[in-house]
Amino acid sequence: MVEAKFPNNIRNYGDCKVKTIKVNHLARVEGDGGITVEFDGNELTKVNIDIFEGPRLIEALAIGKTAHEMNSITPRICAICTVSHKNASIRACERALSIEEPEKTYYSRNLMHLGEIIESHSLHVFALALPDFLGYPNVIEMVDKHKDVVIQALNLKKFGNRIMQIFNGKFIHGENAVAGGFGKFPSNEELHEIKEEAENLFEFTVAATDIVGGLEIPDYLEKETVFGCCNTADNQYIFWGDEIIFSDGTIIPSEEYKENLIERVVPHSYAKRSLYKGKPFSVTALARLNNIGEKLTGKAGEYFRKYKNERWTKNPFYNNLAQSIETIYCIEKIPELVEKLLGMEDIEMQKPQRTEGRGVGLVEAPRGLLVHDYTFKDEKITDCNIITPTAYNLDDLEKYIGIAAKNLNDNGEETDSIRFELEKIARSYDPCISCATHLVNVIKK
Amino acid sequence: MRVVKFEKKNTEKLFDVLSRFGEVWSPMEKGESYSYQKIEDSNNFIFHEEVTRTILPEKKLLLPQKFPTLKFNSKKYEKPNEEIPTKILFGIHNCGISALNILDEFYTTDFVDADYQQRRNKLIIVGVSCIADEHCFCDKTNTNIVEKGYDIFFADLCNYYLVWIGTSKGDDIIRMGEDMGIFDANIPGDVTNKYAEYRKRNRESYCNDIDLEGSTDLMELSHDAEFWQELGDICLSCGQCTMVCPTCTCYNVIDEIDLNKDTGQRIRYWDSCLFKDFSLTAGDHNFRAARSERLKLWYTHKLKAFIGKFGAPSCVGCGRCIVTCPVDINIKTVAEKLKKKRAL
Amino acid sequence: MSNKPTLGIFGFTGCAGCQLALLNCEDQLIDLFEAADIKVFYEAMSNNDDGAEVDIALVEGSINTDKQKEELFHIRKKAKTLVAFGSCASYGCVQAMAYGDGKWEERFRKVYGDVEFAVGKAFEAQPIHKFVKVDATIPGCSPATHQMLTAITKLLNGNLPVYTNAPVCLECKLHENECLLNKGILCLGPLTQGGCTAPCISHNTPCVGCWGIIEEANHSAEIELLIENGYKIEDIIRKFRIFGGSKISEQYTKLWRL
Amino acid sequence: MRNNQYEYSQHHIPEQPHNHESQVPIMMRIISKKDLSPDVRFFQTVPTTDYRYENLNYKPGQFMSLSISGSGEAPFSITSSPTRKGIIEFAIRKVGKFTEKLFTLKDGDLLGLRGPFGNGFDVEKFLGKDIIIIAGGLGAAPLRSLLLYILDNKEQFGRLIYLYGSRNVEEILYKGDFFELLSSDQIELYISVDENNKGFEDKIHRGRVTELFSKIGKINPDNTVAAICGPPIMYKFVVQELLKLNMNKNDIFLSLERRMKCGVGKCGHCIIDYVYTCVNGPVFTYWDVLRMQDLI
Ligand SMILES: Cc1cc2nc3c(=O)[nH]c(=O)nc-3n(C[C@H](O)[C@H](O)[C@H](O)COP(=O)(O)OP(=O)(O)OC[C@H]3O[C@@H](n4cnc5c(N)ncnc54)[C@H](O)[C@@H]3O)c2cc1C
Ligand code: SF4
Ligand code: SF4
Ligand code: SF4
Repeated sequence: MVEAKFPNNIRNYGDCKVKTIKVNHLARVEGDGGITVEFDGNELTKVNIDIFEGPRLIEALAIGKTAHEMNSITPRICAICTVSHKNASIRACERALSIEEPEKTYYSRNLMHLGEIIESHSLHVFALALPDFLGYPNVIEMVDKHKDVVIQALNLKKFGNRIMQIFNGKFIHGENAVAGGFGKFPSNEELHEIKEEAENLFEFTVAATDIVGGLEIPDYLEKETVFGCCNTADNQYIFWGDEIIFSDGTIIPSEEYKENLIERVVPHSYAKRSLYKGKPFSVTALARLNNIGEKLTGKAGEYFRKYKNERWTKNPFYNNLAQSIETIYCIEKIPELVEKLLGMEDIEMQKPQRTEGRGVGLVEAPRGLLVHDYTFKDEKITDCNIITPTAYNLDDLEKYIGIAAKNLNDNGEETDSIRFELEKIARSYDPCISCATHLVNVIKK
Repeated sequence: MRVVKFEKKNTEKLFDVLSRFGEVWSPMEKGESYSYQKIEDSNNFIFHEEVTRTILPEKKLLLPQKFPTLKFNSKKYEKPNEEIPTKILFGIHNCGISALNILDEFYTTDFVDADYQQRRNKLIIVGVSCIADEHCFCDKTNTNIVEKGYDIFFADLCNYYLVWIGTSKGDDIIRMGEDMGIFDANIPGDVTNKYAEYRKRNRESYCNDIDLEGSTDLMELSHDAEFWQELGDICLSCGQCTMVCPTCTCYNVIDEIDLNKDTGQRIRYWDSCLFKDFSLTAGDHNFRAARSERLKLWYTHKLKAFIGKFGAPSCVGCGRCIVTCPVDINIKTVAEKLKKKRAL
Repeated sequence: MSNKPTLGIFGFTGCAGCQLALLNCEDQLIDLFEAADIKVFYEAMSNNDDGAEVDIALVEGSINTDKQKEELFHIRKKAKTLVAFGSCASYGCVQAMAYGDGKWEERFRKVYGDVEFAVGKAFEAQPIHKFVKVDATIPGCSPATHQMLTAITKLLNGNLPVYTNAPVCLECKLHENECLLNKGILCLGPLTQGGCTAPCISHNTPCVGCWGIIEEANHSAEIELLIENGYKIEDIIRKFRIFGGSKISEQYTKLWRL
Repeated sequence: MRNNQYEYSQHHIPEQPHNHESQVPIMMRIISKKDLSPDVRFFQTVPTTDYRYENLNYKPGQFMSLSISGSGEAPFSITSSPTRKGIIEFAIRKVGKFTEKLFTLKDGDLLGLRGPFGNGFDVEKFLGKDIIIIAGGLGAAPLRSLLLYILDNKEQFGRLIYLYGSRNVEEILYKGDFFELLSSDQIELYISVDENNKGFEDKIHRGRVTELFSKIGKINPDNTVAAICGPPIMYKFVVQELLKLNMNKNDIFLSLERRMKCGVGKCGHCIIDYVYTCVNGPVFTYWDVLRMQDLI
């Protein structure tokens, strides 16, 4: 048993029948969290994902801010989802204040978003998850045996960063994209650079997906769950929308997310939780592929059909593969978007058409559905609610951890190896704990 | 002095000739302003008489904003041996050439600044005449007509350009142009009239009524004047005035080491006397802790000190500080303060 | 045992962007792992050695629970040089934008109701220098690649980092941008610690101040100027506060009561 | 009027290896070091390969810029004398980042060095005259160079009076050497400490350095020069004493400190009016100080 560095959840360890598995820090996830699993004899008595990270109360602080201020504050909720928060925030503001989104802006935001998906997915799949499955403590120690994969994966990640830097101004927390448009659009040289690099990386992305597709996926935790993601118009596969679609077929308009996804607070975590129809659900890349994967075309479509199987709806480990396939999609999509942008003239910032209103911005962050819900009065925020994907996922994650812990324990696994497996599950959700602590609901009196 | 004639229709060919001698740098649009940029394409190459000033002055070609001045490892220091390309600075006006004359004097007196000299040796200066806007006042600083400092100078005499050749390097360029038929050694008979008109036009184009008369002594007399404190209170310490001033020369160096290697470089970058640390020494002793002190230093340098050392003020009347300072502290407002003091 | 300097990278409340900024140095990552013996880096490794003594501890994030406070004391004890890594650790960043207004409890209850938390009592986010001695800072939200790597390299070589102590305007002008203040746009450049290379202004968007306040900031002069340009005082001060963290509310309490 | 005003007593720049290369530090090796006080350390260095520096000529009062690879560069007065060639010495106080790093260096380690810079004391002008040296604290570092120079050429100079004020006994630099000199007939040496002089009552006066003036007797103001270096606050009081002795303002030489970086009058940090302290200084006459309002 690993000793807790600092006592949290003080309890009586006198009863030697109690076996506690603690993962004190969830290594290799952004932010600060831990897992506690307790057995009384062979009976599982407790599963907690603790969020040690303190509450930042971003939504309470949002009150009184303008649209542009929100666009710059909310990305600070989570660095790795910075562009998702940016886009969600922009969408919420633009809907609330009725700001137009001309084509050039639309495609630019789209491309910027792909940058983040590439960056985040490649970081998660290759730097965080792959070492798990291949048995390395970190990606750098993989260099000796898998130098090519590591270098190329880093290149892929760098490419995602470069896109964000070009469109948003910085790798992390850029200020170039705001409600109304972009301070500056990329130059043609920059666009060509992006296109070329996407074409260069295509081959590796496909090959890497095969590596991930070839990994053996453990089955000690399988159980059906519900998946939710943005519903996209027509046959597009895209990372935002104005409706949420669930794997049970239900579709709800964005404004009604609150009525359908009940939030609650649990004492062991500053992250609030949400349930769909009283049950935990998942909003990962796997959710997207399960719900709207059929819309994928090209190589990504081909790979989706190649690897999809019935275990995808009950085993969260497939999220890694889903992310790989989405990376192929992004890399394929970029040249297409660049072509579109190359022909377009730069345009002015769009102005708000009104000063008050409510707007819900739904986007798909790399790790799932992200909701920004703003109400404005006199151009200032009066009400703000943000729900992050990790927050949606926490209950489902707790559920799977419970199943796995029980099964592994029943199989007589050692505590250490149980702990490692549980960490792996947590990581497969690609959780961003820091962003999960910000789901806060401010109710205006 | 050798002069030739040039007609505007040959502009594109002129670019061809110039680019055989090196990179051509000329003002290009940047937002609502201009900036010296490398010209890759003759379409972007135009005579910019109406462009009075670029955001950053010519000094950026001689001592870039930030560059490694030394490289080192734990055993040795040396100059980086990078190849410095020949640059042709096209479209520089009289004030800019005067500023470079001042920099030349400054960087080679007492001690030769190698970083400057290296780049200066590789710079070809092609001046173009200009029309003053409301902020220009080079007539007041006697920098509206230059006698030296250019390799070639184009003066717009309306129907054609009169081209003054200042150096043997300039002559090389002109000769190549002559071979291509774009310069004409036969000067039309009306040239003297036309030139006189040009000087008149130039003189009359100034409308900035800034008054620098006696500012050296006034600076001395205003050493303890109250207005410095007032200016210090509103100065933002942003340092923009020193960045845009073509004769500001201060710099700082900082050492950077390479990760996981034994090597590093000493980076030289533009510093500003308006920044708090400018005169800070060890033990937190600051010789100019107050902003007013630092502002006074700046204006001492522009209006007084340089005259003492080199006989001319170091302000060349380009008007950059006038258009740049967000709170309107500039040569003009300071000159006015100096005068008010006298009126008292 | 190698005689490489040991490094620990710790995270508290924040967006985890400073650690990510480090992971974003794709080209130097392998060199970094070679140059230093990295003992703790939760965002990148699973074999972390929590108890290890380290030569350099980079601490990211602000402190806002009891548990974090204890952990920070612990890190201080085990680290020779403790570095505030990024804006949150240095002065609190966005979560400290209302620092010291006395309404934190109210905000907390509004958000969480009356739930008793078992994961450490929370309080208003504070920069780490409120609790422990800080030897150096790496500024930025999130830190700029070059500045950060230069600083870390210096630390690994046994030097404290040195920066150009100038506002954002320096780099803004070095990149030859037109000044936004002159166009009547509220830009926080003159008040903000430089080092970011002024990416925002180079993209025509004003500086929002995410590097924190520079010592020499002349707030009242900028307020006067902006009021002249038609801004309302409360809008100006709100902007100052967003990234001003603890520093602004402490230094300028008088100003904010306006 | 003005031209005259800028006519300037020490405006003479000594011969220096001022070619392009003098911007590039050469390497010196630390051969030994010794703690002079709790925070001041004495460093002896020799050039490694560069022949130019083997017989380096410099003046007392000049300074050099020391570089440590990757840690930066800072100016330090030369504390050795040009009369004792080959070894260049510094006395350095630990105050900040650079000096802290410097204190971690060991014998045999390398240092970058540029210089010598500055005008130094114009010893030509001192020839045949009586000399009063007044040092405060670390000011003893540059003045040791002058002191050794004069001692080594004693026959060319008149009386040598040395007044040294220190905060306390521990902080007296070169204590051993000075105590030896106390009994020498080459020099009239007086030392004072602000704090406790317990145990050294016979050697050290307790009080301000200015109080030592009472011990030096009569001087001939027309044939005396004074050289001062110490903390900024000291200058005013010491100069007053010297003026009381009817000394000429042009015969009082002060070595001033400013922030210096390039050492060659280009980077601007040390500028006062049009004077670059690193080229036209650090030694100024008291008349310079009076006319250039910001000198002290
Ligand atoms: C002509 C001259 C002679 C000197 N002689 C001696 C001497 O003999 N012995 C001695 O101990 N000290 C001497 N000094 C002071 C010495 O230069 C400073 O103590 C030293 O620069 C402190 O550096 P630091 O990095 O340790 O201090 P920090 O306080 O960390 O310095 C911060 C920054 O300020 C710069 N800086 C601080 N003070 C000065 C300064 N005075 N000049 C230039 N840059 C400065 C440093 O280079 C650094 O970039 C002399 C200074 C001058 C100008
Ligand atoms: S004078 Fe003006 S431009 Fe110069 S630092 Fe002050 S505010 Fe900035
Ligand atoms: S735009 Fe902003 S950062 Fe740039 S110079 Fe102006 S005030 Fe400074
Ligand atoms: S907001 Fe200001 S400090 Fe932050 S990156 Fe942009 S320019 Fe730099």
